[in-house]
Parts: sequence; C-alpha cells; structure tokens
Amino acid sequence: MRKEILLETMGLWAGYGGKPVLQGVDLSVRAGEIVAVIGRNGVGKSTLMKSLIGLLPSDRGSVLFQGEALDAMAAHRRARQGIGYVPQGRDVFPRMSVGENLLVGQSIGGGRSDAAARLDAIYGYFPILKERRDQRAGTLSGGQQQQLAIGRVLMGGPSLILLDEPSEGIQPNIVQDIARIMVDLNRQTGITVVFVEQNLDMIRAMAERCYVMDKGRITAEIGRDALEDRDTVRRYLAV
Amino acid sequence: MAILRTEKLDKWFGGLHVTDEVDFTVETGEVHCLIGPNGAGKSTFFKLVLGEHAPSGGAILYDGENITRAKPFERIRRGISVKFQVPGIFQALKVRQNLQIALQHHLQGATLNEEIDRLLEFLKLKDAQDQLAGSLSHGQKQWLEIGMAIALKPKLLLLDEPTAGMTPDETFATGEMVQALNAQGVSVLAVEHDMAFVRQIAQKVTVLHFGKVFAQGTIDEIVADERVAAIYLGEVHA
Amino acid sequence: QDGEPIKMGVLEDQSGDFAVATIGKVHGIELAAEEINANGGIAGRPLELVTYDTQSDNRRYQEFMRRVLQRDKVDVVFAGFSSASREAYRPIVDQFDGLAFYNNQYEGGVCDANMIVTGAVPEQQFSTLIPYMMEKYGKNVYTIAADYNFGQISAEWVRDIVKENGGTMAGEEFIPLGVSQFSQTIQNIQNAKPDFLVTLLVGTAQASYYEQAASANVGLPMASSVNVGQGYEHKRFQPPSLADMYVTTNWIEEVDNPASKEFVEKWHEKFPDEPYINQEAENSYIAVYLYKQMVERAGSTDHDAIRKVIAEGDVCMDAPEGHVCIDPKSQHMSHTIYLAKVGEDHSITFPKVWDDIKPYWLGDVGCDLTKDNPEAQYTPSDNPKKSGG
Amino acid sequence: MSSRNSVSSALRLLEGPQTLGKGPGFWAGFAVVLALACAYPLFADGYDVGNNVYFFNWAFMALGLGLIWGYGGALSFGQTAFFGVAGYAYGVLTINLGDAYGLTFFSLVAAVAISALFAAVLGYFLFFGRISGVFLGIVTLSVTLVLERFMSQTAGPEWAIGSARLNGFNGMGGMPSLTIPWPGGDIVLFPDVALYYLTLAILVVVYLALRMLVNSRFGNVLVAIRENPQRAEMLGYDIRRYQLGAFVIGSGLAGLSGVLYTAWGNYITPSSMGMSAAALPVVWVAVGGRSDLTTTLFGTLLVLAGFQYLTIYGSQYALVVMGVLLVVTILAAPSGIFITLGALFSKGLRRRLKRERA
Amino acid sequence: MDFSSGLFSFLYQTGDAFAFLVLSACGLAVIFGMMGIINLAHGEFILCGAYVTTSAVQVGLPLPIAIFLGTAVAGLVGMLLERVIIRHLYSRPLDSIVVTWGISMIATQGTLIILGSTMPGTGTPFGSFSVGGYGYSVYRLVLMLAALATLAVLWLVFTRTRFGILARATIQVPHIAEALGVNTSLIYSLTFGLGAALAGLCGGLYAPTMTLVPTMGSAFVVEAFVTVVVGGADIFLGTAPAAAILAVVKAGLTSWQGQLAGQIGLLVAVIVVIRILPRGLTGFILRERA
Ligand SMILES: Nc1ncnc2c1ncn2[C@@H]1O[C@H](COP(=O)(O)OP(=O)(O)OP(=O)(O)O)[C@@H](O)[C@H]1O
Ligand SMILES: Nc1ncnc2c1ncn2[C@@H]1O[C@H](COP(=O)(O)OP(=O)(O)OP(=O)(O)O)[C@@H](O)[C@H]1O
Ligand SMILES: NC(N)=O
Ligand SMILES: [Mg+2]
Ligand SMILES: [Mg+2]
Repeated sequence: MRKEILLETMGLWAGYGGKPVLQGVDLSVRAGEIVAVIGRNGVGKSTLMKSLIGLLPSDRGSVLFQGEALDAMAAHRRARQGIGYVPQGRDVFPRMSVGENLLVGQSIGGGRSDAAARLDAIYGYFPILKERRDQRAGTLSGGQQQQLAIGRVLMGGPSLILLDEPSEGIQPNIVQDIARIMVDLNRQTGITVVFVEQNLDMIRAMAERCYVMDKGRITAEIGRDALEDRDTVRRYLAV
Repeated sequence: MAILRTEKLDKWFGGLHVTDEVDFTVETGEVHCLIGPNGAGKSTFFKLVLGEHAPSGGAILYDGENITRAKPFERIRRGISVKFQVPGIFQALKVRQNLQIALQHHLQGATLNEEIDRLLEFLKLKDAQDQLAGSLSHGQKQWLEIGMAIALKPKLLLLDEPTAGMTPDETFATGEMVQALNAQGVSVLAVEHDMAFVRQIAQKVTVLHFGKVFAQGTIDEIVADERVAAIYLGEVHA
Repeated sequence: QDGEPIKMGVLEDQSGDFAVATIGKVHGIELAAEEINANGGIAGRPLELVTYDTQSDNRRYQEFMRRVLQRDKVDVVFAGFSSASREAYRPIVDQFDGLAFYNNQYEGGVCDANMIVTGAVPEQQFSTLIPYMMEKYGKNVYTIAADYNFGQISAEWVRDIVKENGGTMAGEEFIPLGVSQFSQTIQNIQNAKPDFLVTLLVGTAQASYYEQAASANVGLPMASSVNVGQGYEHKRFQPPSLADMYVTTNWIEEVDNPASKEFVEKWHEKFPDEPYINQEAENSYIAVYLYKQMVERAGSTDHDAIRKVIAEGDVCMDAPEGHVCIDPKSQHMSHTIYLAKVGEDHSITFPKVWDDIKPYWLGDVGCDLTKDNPEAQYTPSDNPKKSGG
Repeated sequence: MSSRNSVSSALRLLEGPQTLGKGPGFWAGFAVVLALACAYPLFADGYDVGNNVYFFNWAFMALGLGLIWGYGGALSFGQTAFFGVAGYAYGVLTINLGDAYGLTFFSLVAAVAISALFAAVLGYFLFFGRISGVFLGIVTLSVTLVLERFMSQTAGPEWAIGSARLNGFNGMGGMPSLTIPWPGGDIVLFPDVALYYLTLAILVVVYLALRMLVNSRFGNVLVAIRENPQRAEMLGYDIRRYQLGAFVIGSGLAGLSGVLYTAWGNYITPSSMGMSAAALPVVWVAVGGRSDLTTTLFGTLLVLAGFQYLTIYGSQYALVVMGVLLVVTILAAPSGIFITLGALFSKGLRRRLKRERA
Repeated sequence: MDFSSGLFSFLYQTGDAFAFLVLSACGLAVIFGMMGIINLAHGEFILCGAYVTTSAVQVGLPLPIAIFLGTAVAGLVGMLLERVIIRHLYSRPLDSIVVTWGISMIATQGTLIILGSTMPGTGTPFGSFSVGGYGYSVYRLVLMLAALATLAVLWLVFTRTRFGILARATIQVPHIAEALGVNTSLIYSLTFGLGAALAGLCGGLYAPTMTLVPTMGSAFVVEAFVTVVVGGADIFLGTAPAAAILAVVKAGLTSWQGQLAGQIGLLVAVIVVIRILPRGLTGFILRERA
C-alpha cells in the first residue's frame, strides 16, 4: 500500500544572518510514516525542523505539505494546517500552569477540538502531567517538561509531528514509553512523525526509515532493514 | 576522606518535598553518578550543593568544611564547578570570550591565550571561536559549557546531563574526557540518563527517587536491581 | 547705528507644562513690537524680536540666555515664567551684564540691577486681598499653597497679614507641584472650618483642586493671587467650581474700562484663537512700551544710560490696567490692582479696585539699585533688614 | 622595568573586545578628532565654545550610564540623583569655602566623592539586596524623585548649610565658577576657552580610562554579568561587587557632570533630578548605541546638539520632530545610530550588526 | 470627628487613592506585565481617553458613552501604534523606553499644536453626599467601583478566556506560541490595544475631575509605574495588592503629615518594598506557592 506524500522539501536552503546552514535538503515523507533524521551536532537538524514549521524563513527551495507549498506561510498558519512542533530544549511556557500549557496546543489543526477528551487522553499517556496540572511549567523537572511539550502538540490533533530530540533528558523507561506512545498513536490515528534523535534505542524503536544529515545536506537514507543493525546506525552518526 | 558530604539535606518547594533528608557522600577522587526518574530531585540537589537554592534543613560539607551558608561564588572559589542541565553560557559574547572569562581567574596574558586555544581545540570549537555563543548548536553549547566548567580547574566537578543531545561517539568522547580529568585527581559527580555513559565512567552510582536515596552501588548492582528497573530503567541495554 | 534694528530676545515657554499661561506673553510682545514698528520704531530704529521656545525647561533658559547675549547680541531680553527659570538665567544675565525684563507675577524679592520686573508682587496682591476678605468673611483663614518658593513665600505674606489684622490661621497646607488629587486636602479643609480659603495653587495639575472641591461641596469663599489672573481657571472649568473666588490681579481680559476694551479688541483681531489674555500677557505688552520709553529717553540702548533714566523715578505710562511706573530702588513696577470676583456662572465682577499700589517692600528692606547691586533675591525671613544689615 | 611593563600592558587595554575601534586607523582618527577639538576655539566664537563646554558636561553622565547599563546590564533610571547631589554639594562647599587657593577644585573632587559615596551606599542596598532589571530602574528613579520633591520644598531660610541656602524649587545660585589660583589675579573659568580646554582634557582622560576599564578583567566580568549573572556567579565571581563597582564609577561620573554643570551656569535646581531630566541620559545612551563607549559619547553629543538646533529653528514643531527622530532612529538603527551608519561602510561593523540582530 | 465618620473618612481616602493607583496602573500593567514593553507614552493614552471623552460630552453624549468612546479610541490608537512601531521592539524591550518617550513627545506637543494649550472641562457629575458633617464627592465612589470592576474583568479575561491563555503564552515564549498555531502578531496587537484602552478608560474616568491640558498624562505616570513595579511581573497577583498597600501608605501619610509626606512616602514605600521583595509582590507570592 503506497500512501501519498505528506511532506516534501525540494532543494531547501536556510541559515542565520546570511550564513547558510541547510544547503539543499531534499526529503519526502509519506502519510503515516515515522521517519528519523540523524546526524552529528551542529549539522543543521534543528535548523531543518525550524524551517519546516516556518520559524526560520527558507532562503531557497520549498516545503510542500499535502501537496501545497508552505513557503509563504507564517508559522502559525502552518501549525493550523496540522503540523505540531516539539522544539529541542522543550520551551514550555514557564509562568503558566501545566494545564494552561496544554490548552495553548489546541490552536494546532485549526479547529477547536474537544478539549476535555483530548486532555484525558494526554493525561493517560503522561500521568505526571495530570498530577502536576496546576504547577507552573517552569518549575517542572527537565523530563517532565519534555512530556509536557509533547502532550501540548497532541492537544491539537496534528497530522504531522516534528520532534526535535524527544529523548533528551528523559529517564530510560519513559524514553521507551514515549517511543511506544508515538508508535501506538501512529498505528491508531495514522499520524506522521518526523523526529531528530541521537538515542539509538529510540531510533530503532520508532523509525521506519532514517535520513542522515551532514553539513546541511541529506547524505544517506537508511531503510528499515539497516536500522535493525545498531552498528550501522552508529557508523552513520559518527561520520 | 569525602570531598562532598550532605547531612540530612532537605528542601521543600511549597508543599513539595523535593529533597528528603539526603545523606550523601562523594569520596575524594571518585567518579560518582546520580541517576533517577525525571523530577526525582537531582538538579535540585545540585542547586543546593551550589547554593542556588537555600536548603530547608541539613548541612553541606565540602572538603570537611561546612559550606551550607556560603555564597555560590565562594563555593566555586573553593574548588567546585558545574555544568548545568540548561546550558548557561554568555550568549552574546564570543565563544573565545566565554572561555576567557572562566580562565582569567588564574591565568593572564600569553598563557591565558594559549590555554584558551588548547581548550578550544579540545572542545572542537576552534572554528567557532569568533562566533557568538548563542548561535552555537545545542550540542556545541553543551561542549562550551563543559569547557567553562573545567576551565576553573575544579577539585569537584558537577555535571548535570553533560551528554544530552550528543551522538554516541561524542558521548563516549565526553566519558573519556571525564576519565582523563579524574586521572588528574578531579572528583566528579554526574547526573545522567544515558546508561552507556554511566557505565563508562561511574565508579559508584546512586539512585535518587522522590528526593530520597533509593539505591546505591556499582553500575552492575544497580542494573541488576529490579526495583530500579521498575521505577527508572525499564528494559535497558546498558 | 541709526536705523539699525534694536534686538530684543524673547525666551518664553511655548511648549511644555507652562505653555497654557505663557504663549500669550509672546503674543503680547509681538503685538507691541508690531505697533511700535508701524509707528516708526524706537527712536527711529525698528524693533527686531529674537524668539526661542524654552519648552518649560530651565536648561533651555540657560542655553538660550547665553545665545541671545553672546551670539545674537540682543539689547534686551524678555524672559521667564517660573521663578526657577528666572533664577536659572539670572547668573548668566549678570555675568554678561545684560538687561532682562521678567514680566511675571511672582513671590517678590529680586534685587538685581540687571533685572526689571513688571509682574505684580505679594505686597501688591496680598495687602489688598487679605484684609478685604477678612472683613467680608471672617478672620479664620486656611491656606493651601504650592510647595515651593512662590507658594511658601506667598503663604508667609498671607500669614503675616492675617496676624497683623488680628486673624488666625485655621491651617496651612503645602502641595507639591504636580499633585492632581485632592481628596485628603478637601477633607482637611472641611475639618478646620475656616471662614475662607486662600488658594495659591500653581500649575495645571494643581488647578484640578477646584473641580474636586466643588464636587465634594466644600462651598467656601476663596482668595488667590495666581488663579484666574494667570491660568484663567474660570474659563477652563465648568461653573460653579470657581464660584466665590476672589483674585487680586493687575489686569485681566474682563477689566472694564475703555483702554482695556480697546486693548482686548486689537489683541483678538491679531490673535483670534487666543483662549484668554492673562495678566502676564498684558505685563509683557506694556513692558515693551516701557523699554521703548527708556531707550528713547536714554538716547541709546546702553544699560547704564537706561538705569540712569529709571533712577529718575518717572518711567511711567498709561497701560490698559491704568497708570504704572517703574520704582527706581527695586526696578519693579507699580500696579492698579483689581479685585476680581468669580460668580456662580463664572462671570467676573470687580467689587474693588486699588490704584497705584507700589512695590514698596524691597525698598523697605534695603534694596536700592540706584546705590548698589547685590544681585540677590530676598524673602520676608531673609533680607538685609532681618539680618541686621 | 616591571613598571614599564605594567604601563604597556595597561595601554594594551585601550583596545579589546569590549570597545569598537582598534589599530592605527582608529587611533589616527582619534588623534585627528582630538586635534580638531583642540583647534576649535581658534575658529569659533565665545558662544559656541561655551555651548560646547555645556554639551561636554553631560557626556560624563552618559558615559557613566553607558558603563552601568551598556556594559553592566543594569538600567539605572536615576543617574540624575548623583548629578544633583554632586551639583548641590559643589554649591554648598564653594559657597562656604569660597574660590581662593584652588578650593573650587577641592570642592569639585569632594562633591564627586560625595556622590560616589552616596552611590556606594545606595548601590550596596540595591545589589546586595539582589535587585535587578526594571526593579532597579524604578528604585533608582524613585530615589531621584524623592530628592527632587524634597529639595523643591527647601525654600525656607531654615534650609541652609552654613551660608548656603538650598532655596527650594527656584534652585541654588551664587556659587563661584571653577577658579585657578594665579599670581596676579585668579583665573575664573567662565564658560569660555579656558574652561573648554579643562573640560575637554577631563573628557579625554575619562574616555581613555573607561576604555581600559572595560577591556580589563573587570570589564570582561561586567559583560559576563550582563549576559548571564547566574553563570557569572557560578564561575566564582562575586557579581554584586562588580555591579557595585560599575555603579559607583558610573555614578561618580554623573556627579562629575553635576559639578561641571553647576560651575558652568552657577546654578542647580531640583528639576535636574526630576522625571524628564532622568529620562534624558537614557535617551542619549540608547540613541548612540549603549554597548560601546565611543558611540555613547558621540551619540550623546549628537542628540544634545541636534535637539538644541531643532529647538532654535523648529519653533513649536521642535518637540514633534525630536520625537519622530527618536522613533525613527531606534527603529532603523537597532544597535545605535553609529554602528548602523558605520555598517554601511565597514565590514567589521556589518558583522557586529548581524550578530546583534541575530 | 467621631469614630464611625473617622472610619468612613479613612476608607474613603484609601479607596480614593486605591482607585487612582489601580486605574492609572492597569493599562501599564497589561503592556508591561504581559509584553515587557516599558510604555512611557502611557500618559498620552490617558490624555487621549480624557480628550475624546470630554469632546464627546461637549457634543452632547452622555458621560458613560463618552467614556466608552474615549476607551475605544485610545485602544484603536494603541493597536495602530503597535502595528506600525511597537512590534519591531519586542526583541529589545529596553529600546521601547526611548521609542515610547518619543511617541509621548509627539503626542503631547502635537495635541498642543492642534488643539491648543487647554480644553474646557465638563464638570463632575452626581454631586456630593455628606457623612458626619463632611462633604464627599459621589463620583469618587464611582471611580472606586470602576477600579474594582476593571480588576475583576481583567482577571476573568486573562484567566478564563482563550484569549488570555494565548496572550500569556505569546508573551512568555513567542516563537513557540507561533509554532503552536497562535497568531502572535494579532495577539500582540490586541494586548497592546487592551493596555492602551485601559489607559484611555482611566483618562475618560478622571477627565471630569481634572484640568485638561496636553501634559495631563504626567500626573498619572509615576504612580502607575511604581504600582506596576511593586506588583511585579504578574499583573493579577501583583497590581491589586500593590495598589492596596501603596494606597494605605499614601492615604495614611497624607492625612497624617500632608501631601508632601504622602508623595515621598509613596516613593519610599516603593524602595522599601522592592528591597524586601526584590522581585516585587508577584515574585514573593509565587515563591511561596509551589
Ligand atoms: N540562532 C542561530 N544563529 C546563528 N547560527 C546558528 C543559530 N542556531 C544554529 N546556528 C548554527 O547553525 C548550525 C546548525 O545548528 P543546528 O542547531 O541546526 O544543529 P543541530 O544539527 O540541531 O545540532 P545539535 O545536535 O547539537 O542540536 C550550527 O553551526 C550552529 O552554530
Ligand atoms: N523552583 C521550583 N519551584 C517548585 N517546584 C520545583 C522547583 N524546581 C523544581 N521543582 C520540582 O522539584 C522536583 C525535582 O526537580 P528537579 O529539577 O530537581 O528534577 P530532576 O531530578 O533534575 O529531573 P530531570 O531528570 O527531569 O532533570 C520536580 O518535581 C520539580 O517540578
Ligand atoms: N512666578 C511664579 N509663579 O512662579
Ligand atoms: Mg539540534
Ligand atoms: Mg534535572
């Protein structure tokens, strides 16, 4: 069964203050896929995520979502098309409660979905968020914030989630939980996931396919089979 | 002889008991890892040791001296240094200047510059030395912050998730660096969730849970402990 | 030098806090200059104005006083509204031996040969006003005054005059400049139950007192030397908030005599948008004519020659307010003092007029500019007489 | 030998990462500007010379605020408090001591010292109480407003120190100008050529000394504190001392401005400590570009001269035009007018600008 | 003065000071507390509200409608300014000091040039009442109620509406709010407009009681700033208690020692409170809750 392409970039260039970081990124992701992006520090993975969601304007090339070019669209409009972005470093709203943080995510996907049901589902995935729903998010521990950041985008029922290093700072069993939750969600709702990751276990637990980035370009693609082999992945990360 | 010892160290945030009468020791010269679930109180424990937070009760002894009431900078001057969980660098200053500010405590003039160059090389930030620190990638920021921490030539180095966001090879390199420092006599206390890293460096591991010491031992003992697996590790491959 | 213009510097606040009371002063000078030039100028020389906006900022007075004296080399300067601005520029006028007219009603006491003052001073306004009010309403007096030199010194005058006339002070309250909220003050006044109230409020913020007192129904007769005559509060506030206010002023728009009416008419012809012509505007207007007279009699703009003319004691003219003269000892001006009463509907009547009230006080305490020039400002509690000099 | 060494290493601090301008090109430019400034009185009339002295007077306060705010990251909205305290101190001292035997210079030094001492006490209270950000701005503003309100009501004769009357809102006058004792008649430094050279000399010395200060170890720590106080403390620095140090030096400079201003016009008032006076130094520093001494200095002189020019020729529109210029300048030149203008011509500046935008 | 009328008088005076502080500060608190913009043109939005209100009364509109108009116009002007100028300054809030100071100069002098140096007042409605032989203004009770109502409405808007949540999110981490689908530029506009409208409301409410001149805004600014800062970052936790504390200090000192003491006492209270609570009341309250 070949699904249609949900997200595609063509010759994407982007950078900061004239210094190019992405230098012609081409990738394409089909609806319902879980795709990882890996690469060493500083090769431009986060930069790619930011240009996909629109926080960083691209200099050249284009981003297509559901066949439509997003390039001229502001980030909030892209989000309303159904793209949820979980940034590296989490960036929760520090002086708002956990519950309020979650409510902000509702804007994703445009429509005002049933908040109570969504909240219940998210509290089901991440019980600590329920326990701490009135605590100010800035005082949560690092791992708790990561869970909140993921829960926040789920509130809007996105069709595509961009995750930037979701395992960072998370205790091992919750890393496994997050991987499992994402895979479950993917199976149940068909949600598409593109994630940047360094944690081999998480990559192997989640990804169906994997792009390798170096110096602002996609340099390789690893298929399902090669992913099974720890050392192959490790070798790619070491380039 | 313990380089760091806490006695019944206690911290409440409002109604939340985050550090619960912790008795904890880092022996001089050891590499000690502190692990535990998110929210267990590891970062808070660091902040108490550094004086960022005032404890609700208990005492902190460094090298035999009671430093419970000392100001943060006084603790640093006695030989503690830290890499925080959230990178704390001088965003609008150049990478080079960041290191200079850390190093100028004990170095001057030409030797200062040589040492900065040596550190830049070591941190693989040579090419980025004139970049503003704020424009580094996440991993590069981590390296820079580690560099600033070791630039202080500490006797006790506190590392809060030093390898978060690093590739396995980089993590391994960081582990080697920690071991090299330890070989020079630096005691290390590290918080990590990466069990491979913990296995690589730890001579002793303490598990913190709900602000209490939950388990302690070698990495093998900890990995074998089913209670730890239940609250923290899950099915590990470490 | 024949035919060469006589230069007059004009430093007044055309913007900022004081503009409401001072734009008219510039107009007064312009009107007089235009008339004089139309009639052949001063001793055949045209009068040229060099005007700067001092923006209600003391520092601009310092900058521009140096500029008019050193760069523009004016023959005379007309400058200043607040006493602080006058004190800011006075050292500079003294240093360069300039000649400055201060055309403002003020707290009195400037004894400086480089200064000529045409505004009214306390002995002119209070020795008339306070006894009248005590006679009419009673001897128990409450003063609210702006908490700075003008207010404090004026309040001191009021206090002394009340005592001299056998009255008592029911209370005295000083209000920092810029205060606009008066609930507590209103209550204090009601608490003291005075027979009448002396209001020496300065600045637009403080004028809010009247509206707030009216809405709390204070209902006391009021007396003032500044309000109405300077800030035309009776025009700016809705009646009857200023009802029963008595003001001594040397002139206001409503003064009812032919000379005054003619003056108001030609003013509004030239400046149809002028909201109100206040006493300072008239002072400024007549000051230009007085200067003309001094120069023509001295035969030059030389300051020593002009002072000699003043020393003769008969620099006088018939102004819209009446006959006025410059007092040689103090170089201040005598005035006709009108007692203006504000009615329920804010119309003005004049229950009493005092002719030719002299600025005697400086002379009495020992200021005599024909003899020496202390370049000082005296106050009732700090003057040569007081210190035994 | 070693003293030679320390002098040369001190001189090396004239350039560094914290100041714009280095190398022979910059210093040649510096020499040209200085030479022009020295030659200026030969060409200008007394008014212009005296007016420039007046502009120079304010530059010290701006440089001081540049140090505290631009380098130290602490926005003090009340530098005018120190300006006023020093101005009044100079008045009280000189009125009581007189102007013979160079006592006016003693009074100058003493008045600056008094304002620095006041800053030390207030700064101790602020920085050791961990007050920062806008809280610091409002506390310092409150202090200057309290002084203004208090001084405004000291009109009565009871408010005198020795023979010096404070004289309330109307302001204190009658203090002597700076006077150099000289055989055959003291030289009184009225706002004219002699005062010009004195003020210029002080300005050059202060500017160069501040350059050395900000490029020193002290300056490094100061900018580190501005960027991330917590991290600076975790590198073992007692940040309170550094902030206090910068505050005292910067406030001493505000005091120097106050003294020079008072001696220049023989006058000081409470309004010089009021709200609008307090806002001005912030504007000067922001327009020039607060993160550099040179731009702060030239920005201040430019705004002062520009605004005065507008007031002279702009009639009632002057204030409107000033407002528009401020808005446009800040919008169009985010790093201050000089860095932005300079970026049109210089690659280094362009890079710096990009960094600051990022 | 007997006890009950003394008590009433104390409550009235404190309430009066409280109303002044709250109404002066609310608009500033929204703009500063939410957006981090230090708005030195706050007084000119008050001026705008006062002038529009007064003009509307003069053409015959009833006061409540006139005040509503004043509020609305100030709000619209605020939104316009935000679009054109303020939005370029979010990344450098300190520069907003200079820009808003410039705007304030333009507004004050522009008003002087266009509308002249003064505007006639409309008179205070509702008359007076008396307690224990003292006359009090009814309208000042209206002001007190307006202050309380404003606080209540603001609290509801920011905590109980979606706009409030999105606004707070936007202010805290703008780029993430944007990435989560929030139209941050609209939120900024509305928030700034709301702050300006609140300033306009203050101007409209006080217009009948004050001198109307182009510089009238300055009568509110110092009080507004100190209230906001003593309150600290969170306007709801901070502003109301700050206004209450400062009102008691100010009213107490004014009645005991006169206006100068009240003024200086207010400023000294600010210094003392911030010294004790270096992050304002908000910081204090939040530290105590987990
Ligand atoms: N805001 C910025 N301004 C300027 N340069 C930047 C900025 N953010 C990142 N860069 C530069 O862009 C390059 C790519 O950064 P990016 O954050 O995309 O890396 P990354 O692949 O996500 O690395 P990591 O694994 O460390 O997170 C780096 O060289 C970095 O220095
Ligand atoms: N300033 C604070 N106020 C209130 N609660 C806080 C504060 N700081 C931390 N906490 C709470 O204290 C607990 C311990 O937090 P801490 O950051 O020490 O966890 P941690 O063990 O470092 O977790 P992680 O591995 O996720 O970083 C958490 O529940 C957190 O929400
Ligand atoms: N001269 C006055 N009113 O200050
Ligand atoms: Mg990244
Ligand atoms: Mg932690």
